[in-house]
Amino acid sequence: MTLLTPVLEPMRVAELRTLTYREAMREAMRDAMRRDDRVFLMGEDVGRYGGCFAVSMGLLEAFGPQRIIDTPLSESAFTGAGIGAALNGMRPIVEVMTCNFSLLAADQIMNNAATLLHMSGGQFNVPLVIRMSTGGGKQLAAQHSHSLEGWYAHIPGLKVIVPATVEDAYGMLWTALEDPDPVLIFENSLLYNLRGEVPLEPAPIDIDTARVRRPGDDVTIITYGMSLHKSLTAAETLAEAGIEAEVIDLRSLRPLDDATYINSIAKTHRAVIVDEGWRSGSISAEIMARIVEQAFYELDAPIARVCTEEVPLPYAKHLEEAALPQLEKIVTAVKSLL
Amino acid sequence: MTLLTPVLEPMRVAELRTLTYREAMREAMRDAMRRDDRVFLMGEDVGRYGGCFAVSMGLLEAFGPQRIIDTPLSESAFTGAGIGAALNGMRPIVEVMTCNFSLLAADQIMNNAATLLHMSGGQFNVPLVIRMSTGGGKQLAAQHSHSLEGWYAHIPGLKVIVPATVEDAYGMLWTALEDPDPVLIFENSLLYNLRGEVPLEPAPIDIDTARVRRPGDDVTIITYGMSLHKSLTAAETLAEAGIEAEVIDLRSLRPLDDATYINSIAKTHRAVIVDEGWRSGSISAEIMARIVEQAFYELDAPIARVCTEEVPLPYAKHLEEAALPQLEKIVTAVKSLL
Amino acid sequence: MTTLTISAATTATREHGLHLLREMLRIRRFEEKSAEMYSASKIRGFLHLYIGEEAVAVGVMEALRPEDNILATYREHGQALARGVSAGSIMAEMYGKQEGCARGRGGSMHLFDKETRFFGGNAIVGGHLPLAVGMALADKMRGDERVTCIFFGDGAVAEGEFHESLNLAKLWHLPVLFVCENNQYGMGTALEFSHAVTNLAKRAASYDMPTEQVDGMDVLAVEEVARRMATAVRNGEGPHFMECITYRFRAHSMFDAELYRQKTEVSEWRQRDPINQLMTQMKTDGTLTEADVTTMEREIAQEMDEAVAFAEAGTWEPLADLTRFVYSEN
Amino acid sequence: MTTLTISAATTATREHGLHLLREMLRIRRFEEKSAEMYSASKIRGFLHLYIGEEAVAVGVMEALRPEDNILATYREHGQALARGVSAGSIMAEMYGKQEGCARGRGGSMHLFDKETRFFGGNAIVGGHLPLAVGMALADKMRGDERVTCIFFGDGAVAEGEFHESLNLAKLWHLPVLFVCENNQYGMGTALEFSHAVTNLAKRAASYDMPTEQVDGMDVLAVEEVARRMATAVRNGEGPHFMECITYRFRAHSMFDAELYRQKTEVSEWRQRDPINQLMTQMKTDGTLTEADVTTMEREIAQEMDEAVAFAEAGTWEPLADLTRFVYSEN
Ligand SMILES: Cc1ncc(C[n+]2csc(CCOP(=O)(O)OP(=O)(O)O)c2C)c(N)n1
Ligand SMILES: Cc1ncc(C[n+]2csc(CCOP(=O)(O)OP(=O)(O)O)c2C)c(N)n1
Ligand SMILES: [Mg+2]
Ligand SMILES: [Mg+2]
Repeated sequence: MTLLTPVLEPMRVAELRTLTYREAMREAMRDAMRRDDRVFLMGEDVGRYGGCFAVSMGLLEAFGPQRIIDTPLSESAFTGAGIGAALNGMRPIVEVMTCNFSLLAADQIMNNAATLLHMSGGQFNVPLVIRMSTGGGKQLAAQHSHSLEGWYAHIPGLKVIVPATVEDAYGMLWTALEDPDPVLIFENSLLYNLRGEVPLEPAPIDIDTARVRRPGDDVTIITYGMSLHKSLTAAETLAEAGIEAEVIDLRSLRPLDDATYINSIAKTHRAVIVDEGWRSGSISAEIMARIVEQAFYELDAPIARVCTEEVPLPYAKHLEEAALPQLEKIVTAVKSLL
Repeated sequence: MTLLTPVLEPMRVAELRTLTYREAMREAMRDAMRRDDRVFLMGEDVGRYGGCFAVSMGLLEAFGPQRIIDTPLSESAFTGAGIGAALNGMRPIVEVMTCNFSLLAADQIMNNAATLLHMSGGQFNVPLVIRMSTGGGKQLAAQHSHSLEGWYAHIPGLKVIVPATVEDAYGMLWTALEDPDPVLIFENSLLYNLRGEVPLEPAPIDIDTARVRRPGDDVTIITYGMSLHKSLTAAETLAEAGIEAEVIDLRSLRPLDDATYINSIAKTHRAVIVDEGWRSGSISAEIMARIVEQAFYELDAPIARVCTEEVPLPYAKHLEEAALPQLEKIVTAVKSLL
Repeated sequence: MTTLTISAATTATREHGLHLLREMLRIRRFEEKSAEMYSASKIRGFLHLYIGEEAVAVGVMEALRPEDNILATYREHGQALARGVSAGSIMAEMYGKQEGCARGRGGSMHLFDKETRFFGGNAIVGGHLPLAVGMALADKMRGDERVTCIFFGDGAVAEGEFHESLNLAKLWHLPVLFVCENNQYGMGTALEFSHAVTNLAKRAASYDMPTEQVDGMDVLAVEEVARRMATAVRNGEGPHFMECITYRFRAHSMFDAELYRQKTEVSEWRQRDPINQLMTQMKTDGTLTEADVTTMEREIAQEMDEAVAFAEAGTWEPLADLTRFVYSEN
Repeated sequence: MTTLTISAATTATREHGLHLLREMLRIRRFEEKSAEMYSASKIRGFLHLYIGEEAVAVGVMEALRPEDNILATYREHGQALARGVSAGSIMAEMYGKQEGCARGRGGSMHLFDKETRFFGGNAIVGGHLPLAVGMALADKMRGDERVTCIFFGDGAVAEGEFHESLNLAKLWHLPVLFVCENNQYGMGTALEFSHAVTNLAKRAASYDMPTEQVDGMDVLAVEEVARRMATAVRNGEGPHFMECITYRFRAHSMFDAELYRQKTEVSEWRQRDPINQLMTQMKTDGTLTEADVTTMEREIAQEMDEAVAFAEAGTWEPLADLTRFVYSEN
């Protein structure tokens, strides 16, 4: 997997260290817990097991079972408990192992986390971070391969962020924890082994703007998470054919930073959107809608989108691969517009 | 509320009877239970209370507690029990009082109902109908006013239907019960008192095509459910200003019948979409995306959409009204394209 | 009916008796006024009356301190009033005015008040149980000696979140006082159609949690159990559960034909009206006179009239503010 | 360790003993082969081994009839094999071949077989409990004398759906046999960190359901309880619950460093290996010879080799079929 250094802010090498995405998340949590007594981590197997993706490995030893809390299999109650603790002055991080299981907590997320501030007329905010893994690609079949970030982005009252780089994994979690309102972090599980650099003295990074990860004049590819990396590779392939794609990493799905992609389209006049949600009702559709609303007359071609096929993900490798967005599909989609 | 007779198939008056939407749903269930031993109704307060919207009033007396089953407040278990009964040869109708509470059953709906056929390689289908009320407009505030039909339409494996007329309430439930796969029926609770005509000898009506409810040449309004009625009224207002809107009732949100609205746009070259979901990630966005994909060069103007504002619905009447799509917003949206 | 482990033998001082009576009467009169305003279309949405159950909120609230946390259901006017949320701000809330205790955003089902640590007003049955667990967890982590007191109905006990929350509270030894308001029905569904085991205290006891059933029509009995349990919870003895056996005299909400219960059953329960019972007891004890009642009624009537006047005089939040309070304004 | 209400005193005929032994060994060898094929990257995704717990599936399955319904978890190779799903079709499934018992769509966690009424293979912990309630409801409505038997872990007991499903099953008096496979851990979380009350049979008993704990390492004991309970369920006596005290010898899945338990604990439990125990008992009884074992091992090895060969020879479903089985093809 390619490291995204070219487009990150320039930094002197001496000030950087290399981490995996997994380590960056872990360090972000560790530093947050050191910084702020109110921060704690709660979820299934986050403690003694070390986290199902080993993200929280070692934190139990460092902070003890009062702050690294193994929960029973009770998604609704421990997510709701996170909301309650946030209401009562803490800054909880709830880890829902995978977004597939978050459905058991959907009521807490939509009917409590997202609405309490509003229902109470602004009196009670919910400074809660819910982390969950997302995405297919590991042959885990239909109940373990959902990509629900775009789906949750429908809900007002939530923020939905999708860090795709190691630096963002660290910095966006920091900012999410300082946010007064509930933030859902979706971590594509294929990213955990991604290596990248973070500053030796890292800092929070904003959670509401998109980034141009690769500049280009011919077409805008709008994407996030795991698909960012596929899109960057696609951009390299396209460059060989003389097509310069500008690749935008959304970073946040709610709010969406319209300005960044609209500005890009004003330059390229063509857009492809790549995401891992099922096509119908995907976040791609929302972005297409906004482009039509805000930049219709800039478009020289229809907008294309590359999403997951409309099928519960099959186990068999060849079928699963065919269901997910892949390099070739992105390349083909771009070429279809030119 | 206007009765939609002009655009229904012409029938002789003697063959019709007038019912409310509520009664049509009730009669559809009654007739289905008479026709097919495998059909039964299960949900909170469907029996002794008569249904929270009085839809099932009288059915307990007619069919007894074996077939009209009052459930405890256990949304996940009784929805899952519906799936299990369907797997095991029955044709259950599960009533989830309102879509707001369906979040407690979201796991059963997405991870079981929608995936079992696929995961089992085609061996086990789930012939289940889940009925739920939807929509705001009754000052029930943030936890009781969701419109989630568009959101659920994201999920492959489900069918999502939204009958908007009395005739469809009756006929679509019939067809849904004959469908081998799970069908979610969203009933906007403001429609229950709508009066309309159904044939004395009613018949099943397809659940996968859209209908032109009002012909027009100037603009296409694509909508469904409660918004259909607002849109038809808007069309009358527009007609006074010389604008002839074609109003399309989607009837099904999954699958979407693209052909009907694409054909209409090929004629009108302009489209407005009206739905009651929150704007971001709404079904309107999906329809915009499909229009761009399939009819981009037919468009003479950007597509407009009228959705619910991005706010958990407030209790206060004036605020709630301002949050929901209304006549004037539809009229304004149409005029903005001309 | 279920046998109770507590009899209402507890005696109280005249002053305390008058206080309890006044609190219950305030709720009763407030709700009667609310029903009136509902009929006059001043209040809309769902309105769930607590009439008949006043002894529960009032008795329990006696055991709580200002620093404690309260969570309740959509049937929470009683809890809010007893907790000290003003009648005016509740009435204004139900009018949808911005002077309401939730700026008119919440309505009857979503009363909130930061000052009195009244955390709502939740309209998803059982949906607030996990919140109580988390609030108590926060207090425990900080070492704050607060009780989190949560009210919920018999219907809520069937929800999965009940099980998950009781297990968590006990497993983590959290300072929660669970108060089950068993009014015999969840909407139109009687206890026996909802629960394999209709003794709900027994249900809770299966988590090894101290539990008690109490006559929810007897405010002194409720108070006694609540005091005992709140003290234990505050002393670090972990979660406690009390089941208050009570009854709602009115319909579930303003839309309810009450087909599911017999008129005779309602009238039998009405004979055990918690307000009348306390009045009778106090009169028998010689701690209450007719004049006391008259004065109290007059004062309360005035409070309620003022509440309505406050609501009437309230203002509508500007439409421009529609999308406020979706995210914090920091 | 929990005291058991059943000792393994039950005796069995030689023939029956050999049958039980063979079934357990088939599972053991099948899973060892699976682990091998996982290392060879022939199998992917999650693979959860049942090694150590074979007595549960084998013992319970003895009590069931062809017309009964089975539901299991993602750790279900044992149940599938014991139920009669062929080793070849399971192996092919895990290879992702269309000859697999779910056409390669499901993989290890989602074995399905219509013929043997094997309804999966569910990978949402507790998610199949409501399905069992519904399947039993269907049978009860039609008057079919079937048992719905559902296997689930100790971890699942913490889920809200456990509570909701047990309550419904008892409330509606449904023919469900609940089989809790208490292997002491839900992934890396030991019983005591998941449950306020670690006696799970007691938890189930709180629904007034007949319950029993049984030594899940003793196949004859499991069989005996299962037979008694399945008969009762079939006879209309309502749902029953058995807790099988067992242990998984291997990691939770193929990705698990097993930091949460002591090696000594594992080796202690290994001494109670259900297969060895039965062998020893039968040898002591004189109903099993070394030659029997050799023959059995040879036959099973051949079955497993054939299963692998079948899987290897299997074919890939064409890509053009990708979106099949999202909706029925009627
Ligand atoms: C999760 C959920 N399901 C259904 C409803 C609809 N509903 C509102 S109140 C109620 C009955 C609740 O009964 P109980 O818990 O006993 O409280 P009570 O109303 O008797 O005070 C129901 C079914 C809801 N609000 N939330
Ligand atoms: C709802 C849900 N939450 C979390 C998981 C992840 N997970 C898979 S198995 C497991 C442990 C389950 O333990 P138990 O029920 O005891 O079964 P065992 O694996 O021990 O057989 C967990 C946490 C899941 N699959 N589903
Ligand atoms: Mg009740
Ligand atoms: Mg286990």
